Amino acid sequence: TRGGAGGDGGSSNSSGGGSSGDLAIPLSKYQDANIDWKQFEGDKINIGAVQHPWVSAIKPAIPVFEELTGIDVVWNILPEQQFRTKRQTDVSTGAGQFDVFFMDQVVNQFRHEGWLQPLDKYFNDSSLYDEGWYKPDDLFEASKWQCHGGGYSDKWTGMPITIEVQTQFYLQDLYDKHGLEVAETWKQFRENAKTIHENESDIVGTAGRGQKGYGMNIYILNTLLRQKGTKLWTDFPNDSGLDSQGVIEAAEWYTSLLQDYGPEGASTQTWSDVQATMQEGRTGHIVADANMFWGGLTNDESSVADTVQIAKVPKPEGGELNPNAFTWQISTSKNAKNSEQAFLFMMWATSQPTDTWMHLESSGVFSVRQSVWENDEYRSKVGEDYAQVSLESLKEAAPDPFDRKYPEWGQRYSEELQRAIAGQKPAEAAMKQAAKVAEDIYSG
Amino acid sequence: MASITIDDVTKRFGDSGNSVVAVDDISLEIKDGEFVVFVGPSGSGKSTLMRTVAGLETQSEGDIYIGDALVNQFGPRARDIAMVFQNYALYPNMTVQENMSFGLKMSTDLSKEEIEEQVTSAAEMMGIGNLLDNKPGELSGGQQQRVALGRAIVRDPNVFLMDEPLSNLDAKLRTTMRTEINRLQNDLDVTTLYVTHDQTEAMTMGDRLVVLNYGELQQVGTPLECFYRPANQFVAGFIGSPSMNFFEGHLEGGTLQADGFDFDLTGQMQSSVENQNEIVLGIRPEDITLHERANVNYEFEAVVDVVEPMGSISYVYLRPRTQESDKTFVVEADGKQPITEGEHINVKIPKEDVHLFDAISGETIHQRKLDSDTEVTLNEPR
Amino acid sequence: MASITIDDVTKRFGDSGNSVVAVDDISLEIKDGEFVVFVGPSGSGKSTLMRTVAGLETQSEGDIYIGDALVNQFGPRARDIAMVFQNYALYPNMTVQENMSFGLKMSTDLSKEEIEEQVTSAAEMMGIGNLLDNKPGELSGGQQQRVALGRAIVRDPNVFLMDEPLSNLDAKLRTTMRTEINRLQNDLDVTTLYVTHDQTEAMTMGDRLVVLNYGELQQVGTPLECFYRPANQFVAGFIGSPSMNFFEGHLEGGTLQADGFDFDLTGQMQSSVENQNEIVLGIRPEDITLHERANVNYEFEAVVDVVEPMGSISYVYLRPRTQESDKTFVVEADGKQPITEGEHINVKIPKEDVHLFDAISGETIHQRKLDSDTEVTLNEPR
Amino acid sequence: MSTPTQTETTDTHSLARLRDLWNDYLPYWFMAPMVLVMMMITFFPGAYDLYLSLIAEPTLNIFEAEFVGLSNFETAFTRGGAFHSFVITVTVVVSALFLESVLGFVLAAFVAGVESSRAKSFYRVLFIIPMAVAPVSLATIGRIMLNSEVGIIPYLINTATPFAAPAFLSDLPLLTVILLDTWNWTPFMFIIFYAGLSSVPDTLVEASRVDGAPLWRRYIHVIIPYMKPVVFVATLIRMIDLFRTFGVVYGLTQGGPGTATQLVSINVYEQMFINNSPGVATAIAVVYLIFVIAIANIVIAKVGFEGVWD
Amino acid sequence: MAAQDLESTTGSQRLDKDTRETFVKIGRHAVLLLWSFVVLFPLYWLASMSLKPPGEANSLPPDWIFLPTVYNYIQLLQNGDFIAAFANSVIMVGVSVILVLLIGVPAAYVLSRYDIPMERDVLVWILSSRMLPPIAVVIPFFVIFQKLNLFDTRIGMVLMYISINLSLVVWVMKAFFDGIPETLEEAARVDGATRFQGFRKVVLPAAKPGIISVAIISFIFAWIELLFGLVLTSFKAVPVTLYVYSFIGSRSIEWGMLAAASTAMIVPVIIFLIAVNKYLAAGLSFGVVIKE
Ligand SMILES: Nc1ncnc2c1ncn2[C@@H]1O[C@H](COP(=O)(O)OP(=O)(O)OP(=O)(O)O)[C@@H](O)[C@H]1O
Ligand SMILES: Nc1ncnc2c1ncn2[C@@H]1O[C@H](COP(=O)(O)OP(=O)(O)OP(=O)(O)O)[C@@H](O)[C@H]1O
Ligand SMILES: [Mg+2]
Ligand SMILES: [Mg+2]
Repeated sequence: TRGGAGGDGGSSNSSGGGSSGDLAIPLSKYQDANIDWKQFEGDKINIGAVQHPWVSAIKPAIPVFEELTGIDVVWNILPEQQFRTKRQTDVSTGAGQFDVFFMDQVVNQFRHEGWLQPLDKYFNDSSLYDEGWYKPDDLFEASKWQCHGGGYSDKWTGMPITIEVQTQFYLQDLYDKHGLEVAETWKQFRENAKTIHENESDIVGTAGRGQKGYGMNIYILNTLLRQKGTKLWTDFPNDSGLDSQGVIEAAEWYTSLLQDYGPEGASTQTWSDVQATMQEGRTGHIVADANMFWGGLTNDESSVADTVQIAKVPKPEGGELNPNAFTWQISTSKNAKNSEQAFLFMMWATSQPTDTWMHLESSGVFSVRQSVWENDEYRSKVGEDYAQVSLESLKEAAPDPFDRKYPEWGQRYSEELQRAIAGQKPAEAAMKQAAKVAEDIYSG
Repeated sequence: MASITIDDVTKRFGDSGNSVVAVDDISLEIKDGEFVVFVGPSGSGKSTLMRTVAGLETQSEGDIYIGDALVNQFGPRARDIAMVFQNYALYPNMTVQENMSFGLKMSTDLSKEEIEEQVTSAAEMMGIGNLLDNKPGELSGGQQQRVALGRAIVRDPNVFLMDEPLSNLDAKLRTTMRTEINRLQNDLDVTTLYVTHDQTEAMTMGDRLVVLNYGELQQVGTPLECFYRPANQFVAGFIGSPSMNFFEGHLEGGTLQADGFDFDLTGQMQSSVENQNEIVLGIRPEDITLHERANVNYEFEAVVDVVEPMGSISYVYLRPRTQESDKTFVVEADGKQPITEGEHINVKIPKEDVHLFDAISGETIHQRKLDSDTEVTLNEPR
Repeated sequence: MASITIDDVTKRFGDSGNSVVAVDDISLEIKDGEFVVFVGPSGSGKSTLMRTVAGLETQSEGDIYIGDALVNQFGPRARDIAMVFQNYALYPNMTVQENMSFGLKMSTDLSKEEIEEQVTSAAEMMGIGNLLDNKPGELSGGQQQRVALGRAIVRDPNVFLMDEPLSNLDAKLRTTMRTEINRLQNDLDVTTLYVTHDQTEAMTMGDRLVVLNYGELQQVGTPLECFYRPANQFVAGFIGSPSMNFFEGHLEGGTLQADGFDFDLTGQMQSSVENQNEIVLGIRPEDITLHERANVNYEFEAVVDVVEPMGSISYVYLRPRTQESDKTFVVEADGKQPITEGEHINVKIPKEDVHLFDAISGETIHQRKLDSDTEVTLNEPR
Repeated sequence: MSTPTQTETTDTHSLARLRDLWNDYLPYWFMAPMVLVMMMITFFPGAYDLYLSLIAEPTLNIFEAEFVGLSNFETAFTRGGAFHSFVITVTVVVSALFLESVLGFVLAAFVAGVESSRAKSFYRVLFIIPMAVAPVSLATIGRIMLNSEVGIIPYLINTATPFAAPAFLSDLPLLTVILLDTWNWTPFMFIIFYAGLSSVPDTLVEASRVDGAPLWRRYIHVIIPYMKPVVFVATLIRMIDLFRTFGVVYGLTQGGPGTATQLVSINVYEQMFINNSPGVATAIAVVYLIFVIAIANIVIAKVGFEGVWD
Repeated sequence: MAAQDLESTTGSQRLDKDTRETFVKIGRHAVLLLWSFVVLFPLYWLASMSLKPPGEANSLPPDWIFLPTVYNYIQLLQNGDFIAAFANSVIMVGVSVILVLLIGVPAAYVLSRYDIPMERDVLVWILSSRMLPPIAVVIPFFVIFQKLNLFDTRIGMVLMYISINLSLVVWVMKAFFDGIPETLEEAARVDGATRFQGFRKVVLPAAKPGIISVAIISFIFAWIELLFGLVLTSFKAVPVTLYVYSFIGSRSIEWGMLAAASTAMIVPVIIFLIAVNKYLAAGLSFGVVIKE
């Protein structure tokens, strides 16, 4: 699951002087491109990365890039929360240490502060970019959309490296035992959860993220509310839409699901609790969470590896399937010292040869390229179920729009949702309060 | 108030390997209301024994009873004692007033006013009445010692333990305090153990003296008993100041051949001696007489080494003229008697004042004579 | 070695509002190599004066010179002194050996071996040779005090300051130590200031005595001077043990009318008296004589209150039979003289031994007589 | 031998002069490095925070800065929830400080009273260890141990006791935070109190025993007053540290559920690193600094820190 | 009081005392054992997580008995970066503890012994350095570190560690020095020691329990410090704390590795504790040394 050597550490992996025969990917795959790879030979780029499987998947291929461009790659890998702190310090003080860094929900915040550097300039530089070779259309729409400021920008804010999409997980043996069908609708799902919850002594019906945080409970709820036909910011920045009927229903459903059939203290569960609960076989389902859990649920950490199944997330009766998806993009800042070199790296890393190699030969399971998901070799490697469910979900996926104050109001919105899950207030009141706060934040 | 029984008590410090025996198998019975004075050289175990009685040290062996109760397992609080520590052990963060009240607050139900009254009157009596609000750090050594004493005497315990409570006071104050302690002890009739290095205190304050050396009991008796009837050479030498003079000698047919002179034993002495040959003759400085002019009665001629004038008396340090070593002995002479250093003088050792000791065991062989009156009072406690 | 000049030194403690004057405008010259003994009641400022000389307290007023140098601004280190603290102040974390070596290590360039040798021999001399590896916490009070003393005497400083260095030692050890200190001081010829409460030490050790009371200088002189020629009633009462007896009285035509008896003044006395009327008669306990049988010479009849047997002597506390108050006076009587409590006895006050003091100022009006020999030696330092 | 002046003046040896210089100005030499470091770590960050709290957008160029007066402070107390987090923080500080001080002292006293020196050493080492567990480890492992479904602690409560385990993090968040902090930081109090206890002279304890004081009164009247400076300092420092507690609580609850455990430091963190409002973050920090300095001053004035020998 | 009175009182006192004494003893042991359990259980759990084979870390009912595997530790040991950061931390933290004692202890001594103008304000000022949440000061520090070229240097980190511990050292040591009677230094000065020698040879040894306790605390504070290490370093001076968290991934937590690394982080602290343990206990009894 976690790949590669933890942490940053040292400089590049280039052992230097190795012949191209030792390289993971033959250089020829890149040399077709009409790009001047060698123009920054001898430079060095500094990558600020999150402790993410992508890093371990790509690391063995880094010598390829170094060989190809003559640019040294230096990693700075941190756990997510620590990374955010570090990234913010770096950009807000103009230090510009990172030439490339992971970018997430704060994309528009950063863009608005003027910290991010749009990439279009480089896309338009013919010595740096060859559209024919890069095949941007192979990238999922959802990830491209997120790389344009999540719909708030018409410029490239970064390039997508990973995408994860929500799926549901369930335990086949329990389904067999209780004669259940895979749920396609919320109602079915709730009933399945009920059956398991009430008939099993040590197993709860379902588990789901309840903890506050903009990547936590609302990441799930946002899917559900979209399925109800509503969306965040029905009228940006005047009407958040959070007090609309659809949102309230979605919130009520999710809240009561967790309260009735979720674990005790569901309101404080993060993805890791949810995952651990499932791994231990203490829950019948995960209602909707990252498809990337698959690895953790089927490896030797898991006690349910041989019975866990993956399926698309349920939807309301008559609603649409559009699961939430999240793309990590990599961006460069205004103050970065080697933005062009950075762009070369981004492009190389997200290019088809590299991405394909990462998924076929390395440990990737999060490709942003449709072609990879359709690749038979890959599908048989990760399993047909996983690939098919992921692919279908990805095609339908609708990521969250991260407006520039999303972190701030999202935090408050998730607090309200957490209160509702904790039973401290009704979902409706919570959502109304959230709506008010969100709108205040923009007006104040 | 209670009797104290110390039964075969031994106290060792340190681990069994290299332990120090501070108190060595001591047994002692102290009657209810008795005033017992402990004396002995520095390091002889007085404080240790006292602290063991207090329950501050646990004896390695033996039992301690207060009244009829075996108190081995009791802490100081249960033993209900008051103690003056040799090192005072005042509470540095409390004022004199608080230091002195503390014990009363802890061990009695007296009201604040009663406590204050008692403390104030005790402090006045000891001349520290105006220092009640001072911290111990602001007091002179003697004032601190008086606080330590005051802290004990305001209480009304089963037992008083006083470890050199007057050592840092001037002579006058010491006299006053001595009287006060005795008065108090008489009034309250509290069993009291008292350590002192002061000969006057040792001789005058206690009903009985307990003499210790190297943790061992040397003699228990009234002060006069210990003075006039020392059980051994150690006690003889320890009690009385200046010390008794000792002359070692070899017995040769009724004559003690000491270094520098011969001394003829009386018949009674000879009969006591039995068959020891190595004998020590002891005589107190105040019993020896010095004579300018030769006289049939004197024993030998001596050279004056040093004269220490002491006011009404002088201490004269002498050496027998024919002595080989340069050991001196002391004579207490009249202060107005003109004696100059280097002078030759005749020394008389009155036969009736002589003690004889076994040179090897130190046991007393022969005690001095006393007139019958004194003889009678010897065993009477003060 | 150096002389010490104390020039109008005053030391106040506390803030100006409620300050305590511990040393009150004292001036004193101490010659190079002199041995000066400080005496005075507890709290009279002896330690404070000594600490001021050491540089541990800064005087509020006045100057201190060591040799010719004004040392007001100097710390103890620059003054090059060695001191025995009244409270020992041993280093708790160091062994006896280390405690005693510390000063040598700090103030000399001696090699390790030399230091060890000196320390060992000093420790042997003081009977703590076998305790060198112990920590102070494992020592008895007297042993601690000897370490404190040893720490000072191993050094070879300009000045020795010793604050009651022998107070917790037994009589025998004290005698030995006294001699050792004197020997050492003679050998090194170090100027020495010595505080003691012990009359014997005060009388025998020093070249001069300095008597303090309430921080004020009372008298400076040789011990015998202070004893026989006290400058005032305080000194007369303070020096000598037991204290001089004082009888207050009213002068009526050459006769002192005291409470309980009359005393006829000699002509010489009368001429000294001038026109004071309120007079105090002082006489030392050892000068009064007691007589069983009536005799022309005795002054008055007295009742025996208490008899304190002290071995060779006894202290007899008496009250003039016709006295109104119950004040007693003390007489030093022969220990073998049979005196019982309650007995009536005749008291003689020899005219030549009498001191007279002004009852109001305390100044001496008339000093006792001395034979001419003693008279001569009074001013000679020991 | 010489008189002191001669020693002083003939000592013209330069090394000796240097040594004198060292000793004569000892307090200055002793203080200087500390003062230097302190200036470095207080003045600039303090000024910087104050500056940030007064401007609209963070900029390092003071001439470009747009000063907005106290508006950041206003935001802090309206939208920023500063007041709420002050209240939460004070609650945590008061209860955790109480628990940790009492427990720390009791443990220190009890361990000091253990006879066997081996057992003593064992306790001494063991009781300090919780402090050495890194905050995020503690929070992460703590979360999983407290997890209602897979956590060992609810499991043990449910199986080994007649009680049903509560959902610690969602139903008792504040209590859980306080208890975990107590587990984590009682060692701090323990170790300082223990060292303080071991410098109380035996003779004082002996004197109080002889004076008839029962155990607890010995502590109240003699031992604690004697070690008052140490007790005071440990408590004050722990209080100040508690006021800025962050790592464990953030890892455990992120201030939730809702804002039930939203400590000031978490609030500052969110304002700074999530909301990207350094102005509001530093405004909270500044108000808070003044608040804590005021508390510290009051405590110092009320309790004082003079030693027993003063 | 008559003898029989005493007998009866001591008799009853004896009963009282016997029961009370046993009560106190049992109570004390009960409390100590209970707390030992409270302390040990999470630690045991942490260690057992690190020794369990994958998949068993969180299984319930717990595998009380399991075949321990050192797999996680071997992984850790083979992780060159982790080992390097570990060593780096040991060095930086060790040096910082020595330095903070060298800077703080003398200053505390001066604050305890000399009359300092505005002493209270100086002390509060010192204390104020730990009043702001680190979150609020990390950015200013980042700015200075960039300017002074201290960013990502060991010297910079050592400085940071000094700054987080200095106020603690000064305050706690002042309190301990306040508890040491001045007579000891007086004796040293009379013995010919300079003020410095008096401080070093006499006062410092007497303050040993205090010094050791602040050394332990400073060590731990620096050792578990995260935020400054995170923001102020990137490669060369990275402390080990950051590595421990590297096992908390985006979508998975490696429980075994996290537990192993967390356990490994406790080890130097335990070693340090055992090394200084005996000094912590070395209380001094001033009472026998000075009469007061
Ligand atoms: N630090 C202080 N603060 C206030 N007063 C003090 C201080 N030190 C001493 N004194 C007072 O000064 C006076 C003289 O004290 P000092 O210690 O010099 O007496 P002393 O002659 O040595 O007495 P002793 O024989 O009892 O040791 C005493 O009354 C004492 O209370
Ligand atoms: N804690 C201890 N550890 C080791 N030895 C000790 C300890 N306490 C006392 N001793 C030793 O025990 C012996 C007796 O000591 P104690 O204090 O009883 O003597 P003391 O008769 O009171 O002497 P002093 O008259 O000097 O006070 C001494 O030799 C001393 O060194
Ligand atoms: Mg003793
Ligand atoms: Mg004194």
